[in-house]
Amino acid sequence: MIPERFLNALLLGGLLGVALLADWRDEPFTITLATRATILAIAATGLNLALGLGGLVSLGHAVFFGLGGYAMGILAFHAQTYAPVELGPLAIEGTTSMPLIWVTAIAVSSLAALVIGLLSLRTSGVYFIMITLAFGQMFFYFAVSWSAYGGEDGLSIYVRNGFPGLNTLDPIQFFSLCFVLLCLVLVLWSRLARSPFGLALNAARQVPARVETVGLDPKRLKLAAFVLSGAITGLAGALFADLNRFVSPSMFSWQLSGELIVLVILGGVARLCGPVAGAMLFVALEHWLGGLTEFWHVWLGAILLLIVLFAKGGLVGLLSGRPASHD
Amino acid sequence: MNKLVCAAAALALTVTVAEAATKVGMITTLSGGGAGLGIDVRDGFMLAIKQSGRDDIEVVIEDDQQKPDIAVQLSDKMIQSEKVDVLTGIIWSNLAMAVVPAATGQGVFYLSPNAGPSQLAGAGCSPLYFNVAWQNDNLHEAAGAWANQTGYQNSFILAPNYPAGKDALTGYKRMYEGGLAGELYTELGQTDYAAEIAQIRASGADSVFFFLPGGMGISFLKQYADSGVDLPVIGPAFSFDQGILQAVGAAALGVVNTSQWSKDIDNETNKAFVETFQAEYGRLPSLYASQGFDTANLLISALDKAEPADKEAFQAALEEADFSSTRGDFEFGPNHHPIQDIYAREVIQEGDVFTNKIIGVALEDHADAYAADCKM
Amino acid sequence: MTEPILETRGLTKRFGALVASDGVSIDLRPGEIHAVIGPNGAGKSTLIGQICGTVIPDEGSVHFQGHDVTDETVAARAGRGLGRTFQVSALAMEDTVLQNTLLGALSASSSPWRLWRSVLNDRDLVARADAALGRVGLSDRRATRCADLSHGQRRQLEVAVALTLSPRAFVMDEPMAGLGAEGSKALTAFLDGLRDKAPILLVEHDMDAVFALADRISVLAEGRILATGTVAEIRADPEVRTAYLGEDA
Amino acid sequence: MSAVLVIEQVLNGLQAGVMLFLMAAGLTLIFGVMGLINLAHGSLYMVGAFAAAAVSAATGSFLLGLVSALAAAALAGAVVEMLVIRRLYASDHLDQVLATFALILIFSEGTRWLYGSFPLYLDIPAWLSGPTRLPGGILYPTYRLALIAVGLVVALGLWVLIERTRLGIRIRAGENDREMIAALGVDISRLYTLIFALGAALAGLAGALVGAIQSVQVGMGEPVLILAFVVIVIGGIGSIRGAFVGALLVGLTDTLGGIFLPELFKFFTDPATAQSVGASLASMSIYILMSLVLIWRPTGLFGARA
Repeated sequence: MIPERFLNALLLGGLLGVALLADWRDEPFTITLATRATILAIAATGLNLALGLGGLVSLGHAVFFGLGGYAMGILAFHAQTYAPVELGPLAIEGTTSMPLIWVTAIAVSSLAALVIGLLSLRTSGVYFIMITLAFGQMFFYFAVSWSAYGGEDGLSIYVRNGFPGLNTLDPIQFFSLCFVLLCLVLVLWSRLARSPFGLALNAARQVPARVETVGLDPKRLKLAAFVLSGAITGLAGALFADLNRFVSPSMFSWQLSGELIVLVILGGVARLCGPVAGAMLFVALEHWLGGLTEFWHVWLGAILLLIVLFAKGGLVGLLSGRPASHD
Repeated sequence: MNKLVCAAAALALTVTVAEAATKVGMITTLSGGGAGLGIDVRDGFMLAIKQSGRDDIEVVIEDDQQKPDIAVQLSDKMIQSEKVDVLTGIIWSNLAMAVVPAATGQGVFYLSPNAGPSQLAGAGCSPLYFNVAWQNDNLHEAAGAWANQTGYQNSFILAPNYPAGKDALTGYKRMYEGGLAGELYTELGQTDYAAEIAQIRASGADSVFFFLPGGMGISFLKQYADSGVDLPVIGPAFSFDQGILQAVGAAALGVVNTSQWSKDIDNETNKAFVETFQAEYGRLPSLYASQGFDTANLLISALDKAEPADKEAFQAALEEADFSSTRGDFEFGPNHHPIQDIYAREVIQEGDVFTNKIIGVALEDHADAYAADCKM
Repeated sequence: MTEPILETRGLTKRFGALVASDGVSIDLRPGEIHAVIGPNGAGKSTLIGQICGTVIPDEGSVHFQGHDVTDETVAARAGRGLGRTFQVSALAMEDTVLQNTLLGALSASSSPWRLWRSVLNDRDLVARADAALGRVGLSDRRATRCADLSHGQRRQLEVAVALTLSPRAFVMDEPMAGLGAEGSKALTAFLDGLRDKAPILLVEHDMDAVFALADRISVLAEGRILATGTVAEIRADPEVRTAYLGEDA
Repeated sequence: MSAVLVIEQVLNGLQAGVMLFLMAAGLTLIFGVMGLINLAHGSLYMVGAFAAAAVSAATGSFLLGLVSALAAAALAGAVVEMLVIRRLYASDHLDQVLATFALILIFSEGTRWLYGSFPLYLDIPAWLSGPTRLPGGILYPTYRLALIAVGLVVALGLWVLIERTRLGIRIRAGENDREMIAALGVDISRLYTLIFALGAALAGLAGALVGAIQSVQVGMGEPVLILAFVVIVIGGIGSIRGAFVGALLVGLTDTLGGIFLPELFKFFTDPATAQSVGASLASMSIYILMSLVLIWRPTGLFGARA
């Protein structure tokens, strides 16, 4: 059994190592895969905040992923066409600067998370799962029929957006950027988990009645977690869109929300590097099984099933020998 | 591009062609609900490669799962790792829009065996992009033209509420000269059309035009046939294709659909194609299979003349379209989209099998409406 | 007579046809332990719920330190210094004893909205939690996971969490429940010393503890207060003996 | 817009509603009794449709197809329950969501493996095809009338089953108190398998009935699954009555929204915009309905108060 702290280092080191090795051997596609895993890990770490610490099973996190994606798509599209975004009296210039796009993505998705969270947190349990799903579907159908930005076809951005001092079109440079962001998000997550807020949130997940009797409002704690969670997933969405240089309503689909949950559980709920492990395994399986057989979904399904039934605590739980910290 | 340069390029290349194999990347949909189309394109394509007997063409095939992000990822892989010379295979317009501009931007040829979004035919056209099937509007335009020829005065038209659906209705209206009894956008992926059929019944239309690809069309036709509304129906070939026609069954009999290909087009290439496809795969070829087959033959014809590494020469070779198409006459317009006849077909039953029969030509030597916007 | 710290006036709560509270007026004065006893189904839980804010009364009001808190949330009442312990332990079972205690401490001393600094690095907070643990005698278990505690220890922890809030009044829901004779005795002694810090409204089944601790007793039956008085008065009340103690008058 | 058209649309909404009810009833029963979220319920719908199509094609009998749909879905349900689902009762919702999500992948691609990627043929029997003239001169497809009838009969049957039979007593007991029912000497794991198979059979029946007028293809269960979840959440999870009301609400909202919203918008904007905006709003309408219901009553219309 491997201590979890060491395992975390191993996972992150492994991810970085794969990308560096691929760069050295000139296999840019492997770097792209590593970047994909990195970005999905950021998105899932966001979800892990709501789901792992706050106990909020959101089947609508694709909303924030998609909003981040569209924040990138719309800003870059307007920069591409040199027409400002018209918001009533306000006209905002498009941009191809990643930091600006990230700020927008985070702002928009936090705002959406605030509204969705306020409404959804009136419910709990299965109802919460379903109301978040409903919001996801609303955004999905809206995006499908929003013809100004491509509707179902989505939006193609021909050149990856820029970051000062980097050539983002170089796979390894873009990977490094995403990897640094992943590390920052992980640091934030672990600080949060140990902070007074994390302590209160953790208690709010387990015994809301207790949290109330010490004078705290569990709903407000959960709402704050949901907003932070949405913001992180939104950032990942912007990166994902930049990786593909493309956004489409499929970023809002409920399957994507499901996949994010899969990533978290696969790796280990409420574990710092659970989402990282989950994303790496998922991308590897997708790539490797997809190459083996046309019917690879069957095998992916079987593997997921085995993990749920026999490896509680996910991959990180399995490897660190510590069973689920909670379920 | 003039002939002289082209010939010179071809000459120069004969030296190296012997050992250089051409690598083709095929990104298509092989899993999930839309897999039937991708499988047909792949099978048609591979049949042509096999028949050519060439062993210097290597085809790498990957499944895009009908997801744009996967398609982009695969195209990155094929371009960056596999170093393919030519990409092909994408079925869906939204996936094509995600992949094609970036691929041609990186200097890779793309031959489209199915999708033909208007952006790529107009302002977004590229010298490296060739569409071997149709521009998305073509079959709908033909349906509009056929409606005129038949004398329809008052059509009810419907399509899903997404860009291709809007293009479809626009395409129909571009050619159609009569009035409209109604115009409806349905939900994407909708399975029940009772409400729409009731509106058709109440509208006083004399004909119905619909574009509902895949399962949507099957549902619509079955429900329409059962509703007691007996207005003539016209649509593009997608809902009457060999692959899904068996699932629609008798409900489709007599429906007119427009297509640039049909298994009874009378030419040697097509006859041989239908026969060998059936022998090889044990089923009748579909529209998509014919498009895959034609795409491969176009590629082979160009490879006979030039190497993809010499972009100008290869582009010129592709532009010539010097292959015998299953559709008979075939040539490219200035925007690298087909100029071709589009037929009206009727669904008939041959023994146990439902299939199509040509009843006339809807549009002759038809090009698309966007060519003028293309500046290459 | 001193001003009561906690007071209910005519609390009435109906669930359909059942009247769970029927005009309950009760008060808690500084320095006393006021016990509420009554048979199962008498409406004790509903009363506690209304006092603490989880149950909204149909009629009547709740006053705490002179303020009408009837419309305030649980959290707001807790913020005013109303400390509660639960009948069935409401503790974060996956967390350690210290973490559970810190939860109370952080809401009392600082803001829970600090997102960055580790809670364990906050010396004031930890000192406060440790002090509370020390008072209930759980210091040596501070790193134990709550799920691994014995039943009695969980009851002690409940009290410790309430203590960290430095409450102005305690509402305790059957703190002796499930404790053995030894445990009850120890907790009784502890609560006895607590009344000088803050008065206790004690809902309890354990009559030995009630008679040992209570300054006053209220008897609740079918939602109504049958009698309120000193231990001796209640012992002597014939109505109480009939209704509650089940003895013939 | 004529009265005839409105009545016809209401019938359409009703028909969509009762078919949704068949899906939702099983889903809500399984949740109410076993506390399980079953995302794979849509796969059982697909199994029913495929079984009906295969058997109808082989025997030429639609009724035999229906019977085999019931049998195949019940069997698939029982097998899945015994192999996988029963290990999930004690797990939290998260594990259930993931495990049944995995089952969807297995069912969908497994079916494609067996039957290929092309849709199958399943048509309504000759004796139910064509329209019937209703009072008031409304032409309405006979088969859809039959669907409404079947749906109502099944709803009535379920009500009788749960309110009037021994099995129903056990089911209701199981909803309230698992330990009590075990104490009564009922073999709880057999009861659970039975309930799961019952729910599966209902889904399979819905798949076969609807498959005859739609497309029998891989992935057909997922959109219905989402709708069925919307239904049981609106109705209140665990409540059969709620599922019935919810199904009709969703069926009517979906059908009428698609028709009347574009008409409504024509009062405010030009027809093309109205058509497009109305259609977009119509596809969101049931989700909007669901969130409004949940915001108003967080446990659905007939759900137990939290």
